[in-house]
Amino acid sequence: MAANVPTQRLTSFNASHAGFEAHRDWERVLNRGGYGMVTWPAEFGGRALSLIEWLIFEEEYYRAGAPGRVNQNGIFLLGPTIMEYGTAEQKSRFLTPMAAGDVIWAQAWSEPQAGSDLAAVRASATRDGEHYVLRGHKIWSSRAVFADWAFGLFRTDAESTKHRGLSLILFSLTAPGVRVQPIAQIDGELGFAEIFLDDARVPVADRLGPEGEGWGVCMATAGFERGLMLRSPARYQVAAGKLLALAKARPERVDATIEAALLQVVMDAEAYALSIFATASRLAAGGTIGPEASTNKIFWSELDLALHSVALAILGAAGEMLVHPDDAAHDGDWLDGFLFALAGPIYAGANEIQRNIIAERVLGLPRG
Amino acid sequence: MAANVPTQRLTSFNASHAGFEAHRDWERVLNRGGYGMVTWPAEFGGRALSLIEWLIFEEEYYRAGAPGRVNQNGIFLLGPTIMEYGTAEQKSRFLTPMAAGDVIWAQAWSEPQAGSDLAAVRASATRDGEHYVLRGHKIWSSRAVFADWAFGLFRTDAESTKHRGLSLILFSLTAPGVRVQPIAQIDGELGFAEIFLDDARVPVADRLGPEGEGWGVCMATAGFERGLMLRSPARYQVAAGKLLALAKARPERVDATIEAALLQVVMDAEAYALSIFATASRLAAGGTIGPEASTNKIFWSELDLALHSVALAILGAAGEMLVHPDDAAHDGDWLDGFLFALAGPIYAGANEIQRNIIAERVLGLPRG
Amino acid sequence: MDFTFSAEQRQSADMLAGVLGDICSLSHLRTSLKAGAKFDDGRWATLARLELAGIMVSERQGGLGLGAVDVVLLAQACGYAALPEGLAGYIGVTVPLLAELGCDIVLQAILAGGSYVAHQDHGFVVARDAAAASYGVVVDGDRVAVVAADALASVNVASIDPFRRLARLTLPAALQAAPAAIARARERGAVFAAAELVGIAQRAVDIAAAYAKERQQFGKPIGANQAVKHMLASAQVKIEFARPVVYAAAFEADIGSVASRARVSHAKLAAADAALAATRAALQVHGAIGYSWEADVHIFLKRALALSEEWGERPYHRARVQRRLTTYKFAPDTLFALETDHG
Amino acid sequence: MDFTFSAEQRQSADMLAGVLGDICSLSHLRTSLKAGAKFDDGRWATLARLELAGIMVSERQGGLGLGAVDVVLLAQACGYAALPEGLAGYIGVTVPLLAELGCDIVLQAILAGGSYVAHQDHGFVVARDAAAASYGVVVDGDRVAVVAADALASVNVASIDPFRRLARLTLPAALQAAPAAIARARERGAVFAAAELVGIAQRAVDIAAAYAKERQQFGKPIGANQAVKHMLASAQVKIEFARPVVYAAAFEADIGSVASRARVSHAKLAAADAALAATRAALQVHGAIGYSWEADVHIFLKRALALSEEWGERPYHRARVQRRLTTYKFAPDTLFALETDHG
Repeated sequence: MAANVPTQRLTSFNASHAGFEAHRDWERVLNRGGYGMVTWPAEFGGRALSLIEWLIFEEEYYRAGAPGRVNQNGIFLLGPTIMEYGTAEQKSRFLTPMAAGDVIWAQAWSEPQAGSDLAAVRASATRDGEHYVLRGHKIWSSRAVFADWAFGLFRTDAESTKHRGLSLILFSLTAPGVRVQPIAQIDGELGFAEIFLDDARVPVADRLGPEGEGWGVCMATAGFERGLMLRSPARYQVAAGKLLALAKARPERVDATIEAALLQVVMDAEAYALSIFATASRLAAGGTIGPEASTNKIFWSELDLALHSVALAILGAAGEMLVHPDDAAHDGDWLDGFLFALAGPIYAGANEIQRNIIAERVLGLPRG
Repeated sequence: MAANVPTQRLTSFNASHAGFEAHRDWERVLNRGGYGMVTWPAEFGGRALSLIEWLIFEEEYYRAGAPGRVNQNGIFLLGPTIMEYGTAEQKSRFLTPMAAGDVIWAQAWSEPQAGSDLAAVRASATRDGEHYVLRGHKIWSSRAVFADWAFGLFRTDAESTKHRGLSLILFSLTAPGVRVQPIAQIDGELGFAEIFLDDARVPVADRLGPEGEGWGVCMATAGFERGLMLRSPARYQVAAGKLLALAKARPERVDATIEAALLQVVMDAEAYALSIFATASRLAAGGTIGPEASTNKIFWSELDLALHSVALAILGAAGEMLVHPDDAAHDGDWLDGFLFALAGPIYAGANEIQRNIIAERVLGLPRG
Repeated sequence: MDFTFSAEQRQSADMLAGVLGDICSLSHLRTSLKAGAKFDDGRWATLARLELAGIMVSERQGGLGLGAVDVVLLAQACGYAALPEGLAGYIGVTVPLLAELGCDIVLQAILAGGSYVAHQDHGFVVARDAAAASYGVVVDGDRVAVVAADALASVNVASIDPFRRLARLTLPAALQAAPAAIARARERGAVFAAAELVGIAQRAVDIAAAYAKERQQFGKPIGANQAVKHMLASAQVKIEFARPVVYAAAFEADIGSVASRARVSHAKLAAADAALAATRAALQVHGAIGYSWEADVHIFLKRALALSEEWGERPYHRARVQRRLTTYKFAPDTLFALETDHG
Repeated sequence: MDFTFSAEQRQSADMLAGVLGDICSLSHLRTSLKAGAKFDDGRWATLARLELAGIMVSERQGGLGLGAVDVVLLAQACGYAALPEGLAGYIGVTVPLLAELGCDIVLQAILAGGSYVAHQDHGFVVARDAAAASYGVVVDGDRVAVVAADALASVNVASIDPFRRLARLTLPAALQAAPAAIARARERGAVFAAAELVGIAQRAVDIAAAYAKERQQFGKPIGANQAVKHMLASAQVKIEFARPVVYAAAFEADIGSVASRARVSHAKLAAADAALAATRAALQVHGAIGYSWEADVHIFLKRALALSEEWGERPYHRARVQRRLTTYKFAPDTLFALETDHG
């Protein structure tokens, strides 16, 4: 793995078209080596590895400092959903270009005024012969600024409310009637976009799963999103290792308060890894992933923030001046990482929602 | 002050009748010196001191290690309410024996199944000529095990619900039809009791404030309870000083985690003192105490718990074995104090309720 | 490392949990509390009939020859039940230590089902139920003595947890050095205390959740309040991320390397943290009733306080984790690299 | 100590807040952000007309001769408005330092309303808006130089806060020793940064509360959720217990004893803690929109991050509080015992 990693760090895929394409090239390199998505079956370009083998792959991946996966919406979220709900035609049409990096996917879950309420969908898909006509407004669509296709929920039954009457529809971001507008985020990157749909026509064959049952299909996907696939433990173990190195390099900046926080955060990174291995073992033994996806989401998002907060505490006043610096030690990564981590407790189902889920589905407390 | 403090530590007033009576004697000593309630007017045995002067009195009081005030329900809660709402006859009948320690008061706010919902009152007071007939069941009544009288809310309008139709009634705990049953609490003391009222007859003259308006009268009292009077800062400053002495005496037990927590908790004790002085200054300048009583309640209860948690962390495995020990250093006080502090976030309006109050009344958020 | 337990391991834990449900329910504990929380001979005899005492004793010595991973779920069940008698430490620490020390006479008395042995290790564990013991194992530093009950002098010490009947045993005159066996005992002690703490934490959350479903306030169950939900959910998160660390520590307890000691200490710290947070949250959810002996939460809170500092106080365990961080490279591939250094 | 502010002090702060409401509203900031967040000459000129520059300069030198307590509410108002220009540090630290150093020519240029002076103190503060400055005050250790703009060499440095236009000034060749004046400047710098942080914290809570009242989700305003209420209430508690510490620190800033330094550091730490917690809570309440430039929260979050480490990083301030704890008796009667030791 290390031998194939680009020697120059790639520009962020959220910063520019060039950065995005450089990451797409990396996805192609991975795919050619059969490393695009190692848990996928061989027929779609994978290696049919088990989850535990995947975790070990991820260790190697992060240890080598390999680039972030611009392809993650596709390979981790949509791909598994297509394998479960897609027709044979859809599988062959979508999965191979997805694994190859030829089609990069954006997700289009949220709508304005919906927030954490994913079922508050107003965007509609009206049947017109063998097409749906899409109308509406999606927001907080990750990767959409530079991606090729997107997937999202649309109301196919105009009479329906809430989570009923929705369908999961895939659409090209360059189709007529689709307009993408980037959102400037607090770290200055363009990680998200708004998508305006103005009578965009989509073939019925691009609906995934049965009409009107998009919510159930999506929940499988949202479960994956919250779950372990997007947040492999190696990411935090590598960050914890770097944090320890930072603290060792600047012992004069580590007082009791920082030392105490450092100890806790490193233990937490290790606890996260052990917990994910335990879940993977359970899944390997035939278990299913349940509401503990919510406990994971809360834990990794708080861990990520804590790791970067400790780093900024060590860096002190220099921290604010690490905006894209030209530093060999990559100290600027801590600031970037902190800003990115701030989004953790908010996106992919805000932590408040996750706590509700734990309380209601694990502990059986009544709905508010 | 120091010269008059009992040389032997008194047994807890919650532990036994003897302990209670020893504290009553101490109240009498205070009252003879004119120190029973220094902010009261001279006609009721006080010195008409300002709040700031009271805070300074409290500094002296806690620094001298003087006993806890068995009289606090009376002098801090009921007394000011009688001064505001009582008739001349009630003032002369109740205030002087209260200040003298001759009548010690219990509060009777809560009822079973009511919890934090103080307005969920079922106990009734039915008018019968010049008497009310009290029926019902009060619980979590502090001091009631050994006290003389109690005050609480009763439903005088049988048709009413919630906070309407309640009256504040004072009653003797030795009257016929009144039965007091102690509640064993987790620190093994008897700080609370249940009160069973079975057709107890009380003269109408023992109702405080107008009939049916007890809720408003009580809110004044509850405001006091949450406010600064019960929790003068000197208590926490003295505890913080003792905690620092404990840490200095056992440096080998203070690692980075404990040192960090210690620093924070000592700063918090000081912040509490400064905040109370600021409030007292504002009140002295003609301001009124508002919902910041809620921020105080949250802060002191968390501070108290943090102070004692740090102490137990320093004491380590010895901590569990400090149950009424025969130790000259009074290490056992930390365990007692910890158990007592556990009640802090619960009683006098649980902290969850206080956070609702801050959000709704200070920040203007909508009621749930 | 495989994190799944075998069917036998799970069945054995379920069996113990079932028995404890019958003989150590909350109402048993409440009754016992009223009667002074004394040692329950009948319960101990029932537990002895489960023949768990030899679980970690080698087959050669008449035991089952199993390891810490076979005991960790049992310890968790003891915590969940708030079992007053120290079964987990007994079968997981004291008896294996006696076996390692070659105390065959005492061992046979134990395996025959008759004997309880109290265990004191200065700075690590205070002897429990010394009055019911036939023998005492007394450890001081890296030396140990095993003495018969009639030669044991002890002074009772009150614990905040009325079910922990503690005593200080007088140090016997003759102790023999056994540093390796004592060190192993301490690792196991920490692991099983951690497992008990996880059980305690889970029970506190379960009791509070049940209460929150029933208890009505302001016209609805208090568990419908987000504040209650989030308090218990946060406690549950702590439990979920302590449990796998405890299981990993059980797997590694016997290795004795810097890394395995750090793992054991991490387990102890995470479990203590979870138990203290969960019992506090449970108390808060109960409100005033939680602060009385009427509710059962205080039993778990007090046990959590005591076990958090047993088998190594928190600064001791933090120092062991710290030592790993300063001597080892911390990276994904060192997560299970436990065999490399026995320093 | 009297904690109430005089009518003049309150009026002066209200006046500044009113002006800032007119010239530094959130929509001004948003517009400015789109245009590159440059130094606003017009705003600075308007602020100069308030004639606050001499507030802490002695009357003999042409100022108002007031103290830190007269500036603390103004600094809080600057924080509340997220004023990009460093007014509080300017009138509260830089100008008084120049006055103490006896730089009368520079001082007269300032009091005449024309000049802005950039201030750098290595390890304490980075120069802001050097491009707009007529002079620079450059401090290194206990030595200082005041140089004219044309002799100032500077390198711009990007800050996470786009409104903080930072530059590193080259150290002039000739610096003069002025330890006492420099020390006083640093105390004031910390106090006013703390006051700004309190203002930032309160604004973040206010913005989030307003948003939570309006924003509907699951059919009701999100502010009706207890989780949102408690998040903001907890932030408000932190603010309430930072504010009086900051006021007390302003009162004591000039004393220079161990105790007053500890008070100033406590104020800085408590205010930073409140601001970081409040801005994070505000971000969380906003949800995804908070993470975009569309919401204004990020302005306050970034300012809080920067000011938390300015005028002394957090370990520096913790060490100063720690020093008081090891040298002083901590008791109720030492709360205001500030005059006893100037060590």
